[in-house]
Amino acid sequence: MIAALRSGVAGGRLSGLLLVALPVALLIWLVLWPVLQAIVGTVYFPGTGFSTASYAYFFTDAYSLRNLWLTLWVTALTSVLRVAVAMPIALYLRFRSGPVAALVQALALFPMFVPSVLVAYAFIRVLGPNGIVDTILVALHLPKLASPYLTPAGPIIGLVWDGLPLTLLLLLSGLGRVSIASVDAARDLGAGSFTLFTRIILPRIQSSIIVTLAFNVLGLFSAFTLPFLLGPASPEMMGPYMQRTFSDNADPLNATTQAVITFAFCAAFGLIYVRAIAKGRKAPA
Amino acid sequence: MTDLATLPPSGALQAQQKRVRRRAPVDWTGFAFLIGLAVVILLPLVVTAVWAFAEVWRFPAILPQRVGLGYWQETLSRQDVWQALWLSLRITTTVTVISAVICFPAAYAFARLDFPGRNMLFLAFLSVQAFPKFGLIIATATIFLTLNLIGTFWGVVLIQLVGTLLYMIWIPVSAFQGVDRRLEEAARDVGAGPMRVFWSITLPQALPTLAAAILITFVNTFYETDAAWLIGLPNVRTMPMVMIAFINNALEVQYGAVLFVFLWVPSFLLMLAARRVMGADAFAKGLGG
Amino acid sequence: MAQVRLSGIAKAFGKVTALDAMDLVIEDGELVCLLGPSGSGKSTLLRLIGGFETPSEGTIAIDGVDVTRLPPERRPTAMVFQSHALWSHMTVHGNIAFGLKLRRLPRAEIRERVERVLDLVGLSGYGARLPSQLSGGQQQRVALARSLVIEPKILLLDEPFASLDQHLRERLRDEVRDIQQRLGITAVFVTHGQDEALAISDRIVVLADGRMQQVGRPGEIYAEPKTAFVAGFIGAMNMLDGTLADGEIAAGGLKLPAEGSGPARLAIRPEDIALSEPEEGRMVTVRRMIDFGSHVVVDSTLADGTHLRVQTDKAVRVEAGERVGIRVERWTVFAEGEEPRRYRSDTVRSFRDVRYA
Amino acid sequence: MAQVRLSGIAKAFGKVTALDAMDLVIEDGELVCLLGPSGSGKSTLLRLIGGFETPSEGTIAIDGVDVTRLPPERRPTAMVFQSHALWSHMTVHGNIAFGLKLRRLPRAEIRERVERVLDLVGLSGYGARLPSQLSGGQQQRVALARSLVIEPKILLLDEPFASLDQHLRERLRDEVRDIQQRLGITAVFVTHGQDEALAISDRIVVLADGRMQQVGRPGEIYAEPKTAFVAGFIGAMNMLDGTLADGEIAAGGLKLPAEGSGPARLAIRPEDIALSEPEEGRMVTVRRMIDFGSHVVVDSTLADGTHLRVQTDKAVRVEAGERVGIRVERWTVFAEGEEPRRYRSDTVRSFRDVRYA
Amino acid sequence: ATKLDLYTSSDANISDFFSNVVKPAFEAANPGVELNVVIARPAAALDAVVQRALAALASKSDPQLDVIEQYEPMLPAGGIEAGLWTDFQKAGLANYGAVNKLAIQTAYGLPYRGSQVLIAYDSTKLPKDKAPKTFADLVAWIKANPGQFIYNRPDKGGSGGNFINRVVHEVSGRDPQKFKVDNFNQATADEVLAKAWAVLNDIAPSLYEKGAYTSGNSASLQLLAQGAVTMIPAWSDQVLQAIAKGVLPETTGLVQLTDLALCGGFSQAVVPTNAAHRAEALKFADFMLSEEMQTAVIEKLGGFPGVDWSTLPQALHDKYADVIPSSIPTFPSGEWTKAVQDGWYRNVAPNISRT
Ligand SMILES: Nc1ncnc2c1ncn2[C@@H]1O[C@H](COP(=O)(O)OP(=O)(O)OP(=O)(O)O)[C@@H](O)[C@H]1O
Ligand SMILES: Nc1ncnc2c1ncn2[C@@H]1O[C@H](COP(=O)(O)OP(=O)(O)OP(=O)(O)O)[C@@H](O)[C@H]1O
Ligand SMILES: [Mg+2]
Ligand SMILES: [Mg+2]
Repeated sequence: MIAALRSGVAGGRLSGLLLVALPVALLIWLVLWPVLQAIVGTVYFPGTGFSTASYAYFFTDAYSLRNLWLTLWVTALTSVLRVAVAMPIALYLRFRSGPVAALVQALALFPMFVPSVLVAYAFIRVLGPNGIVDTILVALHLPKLASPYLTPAGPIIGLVWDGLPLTLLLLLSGLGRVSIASVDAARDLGAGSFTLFTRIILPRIQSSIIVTLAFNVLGLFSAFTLPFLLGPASPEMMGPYMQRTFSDNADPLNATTQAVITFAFCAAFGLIYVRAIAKGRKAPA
Repeated sequence: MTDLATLPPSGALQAQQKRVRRRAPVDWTGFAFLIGLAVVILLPLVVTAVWAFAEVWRFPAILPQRVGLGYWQETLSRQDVWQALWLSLRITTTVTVISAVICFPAAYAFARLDFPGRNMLFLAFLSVQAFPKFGLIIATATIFLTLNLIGTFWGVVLIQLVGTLLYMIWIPVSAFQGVDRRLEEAARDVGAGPMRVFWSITLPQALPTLAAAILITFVNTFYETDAAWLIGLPNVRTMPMVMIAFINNALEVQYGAVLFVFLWVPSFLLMLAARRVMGADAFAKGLGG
Repeated sequence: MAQVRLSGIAKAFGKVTALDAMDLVIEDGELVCLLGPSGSGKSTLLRLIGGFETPSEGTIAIDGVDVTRLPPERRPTAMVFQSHALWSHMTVHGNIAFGLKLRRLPRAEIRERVERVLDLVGLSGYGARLPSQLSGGQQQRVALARSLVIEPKILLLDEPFASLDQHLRERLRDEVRDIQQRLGITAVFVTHGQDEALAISDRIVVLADGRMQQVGRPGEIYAEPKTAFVAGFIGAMNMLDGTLADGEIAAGGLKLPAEGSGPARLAIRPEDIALSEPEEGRMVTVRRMIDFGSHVVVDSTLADGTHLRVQTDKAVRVEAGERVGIRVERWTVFAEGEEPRRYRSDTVRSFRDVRYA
Repeated sequence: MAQVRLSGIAKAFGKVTALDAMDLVIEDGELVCLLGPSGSGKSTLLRLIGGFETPSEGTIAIDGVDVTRLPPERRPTAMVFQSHALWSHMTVHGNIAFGLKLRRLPRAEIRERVERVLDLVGLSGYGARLPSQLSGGQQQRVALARSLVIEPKILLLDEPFASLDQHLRERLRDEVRDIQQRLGITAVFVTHGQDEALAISDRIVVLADGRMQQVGRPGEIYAEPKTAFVAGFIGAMNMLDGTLADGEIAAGGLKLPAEGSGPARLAIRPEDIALSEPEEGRMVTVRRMIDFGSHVVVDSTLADGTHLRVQTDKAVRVEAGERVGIRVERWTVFAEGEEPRRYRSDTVRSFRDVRYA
Repeated sequence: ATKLDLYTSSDANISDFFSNVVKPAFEAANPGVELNVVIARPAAALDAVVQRALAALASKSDPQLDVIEQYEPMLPAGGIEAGLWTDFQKAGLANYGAVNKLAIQTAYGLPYRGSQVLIAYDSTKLPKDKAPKTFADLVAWIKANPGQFIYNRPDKGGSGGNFINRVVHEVSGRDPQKFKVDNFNQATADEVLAKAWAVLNDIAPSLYEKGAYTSGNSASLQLLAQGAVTMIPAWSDQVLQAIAKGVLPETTGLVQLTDLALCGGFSQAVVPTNAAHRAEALKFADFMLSEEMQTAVIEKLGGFPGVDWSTLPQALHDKYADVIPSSIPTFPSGEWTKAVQDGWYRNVAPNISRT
């Protein structure tokens, strides 16, 4: 029971804790505790004591670093691309309405309902070697496309497709805080669309963009399916790399180390997210 | 007193002017986006749909060389596909309902109450997404083994429930924060206790955004496989598990295509339901932007 | 600096006709108020002039040039929004300078003009603040400065002070009027406060349901409303349903001389009713006396229970339940399909009236 | 039906003291307005009475019972919020019936009471609509009905009509007053419209910076403000800085009899200045004449440029630039640390004044 | 009925074989036992299940796992030491004696079927008589036809892995016997593998997309089916079935290298010691070695028997004489495979020249 709604009332503290108890317990039991175990497991070895050797190995192993670097790179590029693709759509949806806009919105949100395996699968059918795009090009007597399948571009395209809806929604929510009146005011003073975007809209949704990027990063960093199915064998993204280290190399220690490092990066971005939200909440709409 | 001032003559002057009705400007930008998205989003889906009916389709034919319903029959007559679909729906519904029941009040507490460790606990939910799943596998498996949850319906529900925590806490929190406090105060004012206020006022008011959270949870849970593999096998086989089995290592792409098209139906229904219950902003508001 | 001519303007949003068949000329240097109930199309009209909407019919000309199809950024107008719409990520200076920067003026000039306009709106020294560090009234003044600094020919104001408190609102409206006069620009001001409209406008346009009801000087509109709607909308008014017959109108137990026959509405301003010795005229019963300090309003009932508001001198004191006499000095009769007819009783006018009338 | 007694109430939010040392008794059946500038603590006071905040100091008693620690649902109060705070997911009927359902009344009775209160606020037949299908004024009336239906002993209204247009606001405020009188409940009304406060309250509490400035009947507060702040805040007022010396106050070129010495503020209501023959009194220059229909305000300047507002009869006409004489009939002098002193010139009073004064 | 949980992460033809052929036969032979064929794809899912079994061993609980049709018994790390897998030599299977000795790599895995990697190619683009017959021919062909050959990642499905193993054999004197489960030696490995990487890196630029590698057997077959490449290494059973199903056109050609065949492999079934139905699981293992099942492996699956040909009827032997290779070269699992796989990722895969 909620004993009191008001903050500062003695009952509020207890009831607050009670209300969050179940999910928090679940979290601690099945996530935080295992995470802690995993982290401890990489630095403390019964019998031999503390050692950070696995981390030292990771950060000196050129191959691992290269994978990490690729992951960062793909993550960054994909996030930026998602924002770049979603931004015009979001702008359009924010400032227009009508049946066309409704359709655009429905289409742009559809990938949310397509699981990533199917994305990979459809992708190979379309952009893969001799896929439908090639077929059409050949039918038109044009040269075939250099297929992005199995190249670094493959997972990026797939991930952009897959992540479009969430990015769009996040940006839309940011744009919701840009009042139409403030845009009208700028147009009134003579601002063209470009100035409008860079000088009025962009500064207002800065925090939303950071939020969007950080949320994207969280999901992308340990992405597995799309990089594995569409990407090149090497360098690998952290997702497939961890899996391979764990299963095929039968090397749980290093796999867990990789996981902890991934976690550290995600946590850092999580913090950025939190900060951006805090900042966005403070700023008046 | 003065007489009535005569109106400016402009009215009389323009009275004879013809009424020329302008057409509303055409939304060209919209059409451009529509076409762009149709190609990017729909083409892969349509191609897959065609594959579902193709029995032989080899490059460089634009259309399949042989079409038929053979794969449909083969896929849909398989007992395990239907079982898996049914099971998946059951698991997903269960997870979503439980998640809503335990998370919404918690989200409310995060949004409105002040208690020790509030911010820290709130942040901790990020770790659900931030730590790679397989890192947790052994620990989770150990925990579940001792509880005899391996291979059981409830085991899968439990593990997937954990996966829903982030969205089901974070999105509702901002939904609740978005509910005007005065609505709650007005209810207390006419005599409603806190619990009643939550159920009668806050919850329905936040509904569009909560619906967004539920939808995301439902979709994500439905398509979740990692946790389902770990805990579900050998007895619990969900739809995406069957699907991946078909797609991943099968030679015939058609099985996957058929299932893909088959799953469009629920996706479209969800999509429609989603549009009815909430606007895009409701979704988005939930994500804290 | 500019004349605005609207010819046959209509605007429909889907099935809703927000404005219909508007013909209006706003003269150079004039301040025109748009007045009307909510949803009557005031904002729509303003946005049409500003270029934020395109009319479904008709044309808009500024100084004789057809601007109907020009986007806002290419019209010599500047709009002050109800929500002030300041850009919260820019300082006051940045907000005001924005329009000038777009015009690529030299820095020094921008600085100078911003200073000048800040001075004009009484905010010198506030340039470095962020909008969030200003009070509501100051924010509105910044919005005004932002519009003024680009020296628009036409200033459009959409209920700029609606959210402010009465004191502030009065002060700001006087400021706007002063500035507009000083710069000699044309201004269109939307409001739903009648006092505001009466206080600052050269002419008032009364809108209802997307149509113009009356256009005229404030006093004129107040004193000589052309329709019963305008009569009821502008200022306090007793509106009584009555019947015309035998050179009299009978309404709510009140009989006053009037021509014509058939049903009609009797309109009497509260201040056009004088209290008198009971025996002297018609009787009313006092329900309540409201002391506004500067004047007193007596809420009373006629014989048949109809309410009648009487406004009198601040020194008057009456008790609820007391019966007092009234003398109606001026009244207007609105009969369906006819011009309103105005009447006055021949009362003696005091010294001052004679001197200043 | 209830008396509210606030004793030594103070409320601080962190470092901000929103209210300080409030002692106030609101009598049974009284309608009290809280008036004050933005941020003066009006809403805070109301929310303390309603139980939405707990005072940092002091106690609140209703009918002698200490309710300081009771939550809102257990106090006999009902609040009407500025934003009406209707529950958009319920129909009008649902909104109003909610409080009754909580009291587990039988269905038939709920239906009947909702009907009755809908009738009271003039919305019979609107029960099945959603709030979004009503106009702003109708929504406010539903909010009022929702509060009234539970038959509170004390009705709290926090700027309930601030967002509505003038006409609607006036109508609703009269309705609220009527209903309150009819049901005989105690009401506390927050507003920042002085006219509103003057029009409906039995007593007005003027707040500034979290402190009570003055409590009194409307006319009293208007006519006899106790501080310069109240004088300037309630109603239009000319406030001039001046100096007392030799039995006179000299301010802005104006000299009027007054006692004392040293700096002081001279307060004159616009309607306490009469225009007169130029030779007869002091001279002012007309800047602008504002015709409000029912009266005329002349904005003028004194010899040294100080503005002076003069309110006169509606029939008066003057031109900008004209020089006219004025006669000040009443004035008040506020000197630091002293009680205000009020003066009046001995002018002849007209027949009506004598009769009704 | 006792439910025996049999896991497989192999390609669809294998799981279909178990569902459609083995299951009815086994259940007929063992009334009261139900064979539950559990598909755990991708392989990572099976890894999760095995981890689970190891954890179950520690906590003495039911792993919900009785048999895995094919799993690397060397995995998971520490599994054998912990006693996770049943030692078949000591399990007392009646048919264990018949098992092809060459196929046995460790006592913890039961090689019940074999298969070999072939070269599959599109005979419309490459006439049958021009198909490469030796490793040198193959390399020459790859280089002469850039972009037309692809093999999959060594750890994903095996056809690519065995192509790589063949390279290792090539650079070490074409002697499969040099590599045994228990003779791993880092120094030799470094030396031999370095040479193998050189060969693979040499052909990499001539591969599809100048060095792309598919993520599985099926993905390679699909590229061949799409006509995107001309030649791939492929499992014999899988490619035959693909042709039969029409996934690959009739014109698909198959060829085996004659100087040394590409490696084959034997699927190793494993049974955890803590399986709830270990007795039935062992019965099943024995059943898989029976003549009936071994014949089915050959006839229905197109694979090789796990038992010595000599223990099978002569008629069968005669019938399949053409496809029975004289010997199937194999490559040992465990350390050697790990070295090859991880080494490949580190040394070959990254050298993709994108210009
Ligand atoms: N963008 C729009 N889409 C659809 N209808 C609109 C739109 N803008 C205005 N309307 C409709 O047009 C009519 C006139 O609206 P407008 O905003 O001009 O009224 P207003 O006089 O400014 O009212 P208010 O005093 O409430 O601001 C209303 O019925 C309104 O609902
Ligand atoms: N919850 C709160 N937390 C912190 N400060 C508050 C809070 N509520 C009110 N205050 C502060 O207390 C003071 C009084 O606020 P209050 O809302 O009572 O003013 P008000 O008279 O109602 O003003 P307005 O006319 O603008 O509504 C203000 O300075 C305000 O900033
Ligand atoms: Mg408007
Ligand atoms: Mg307030």
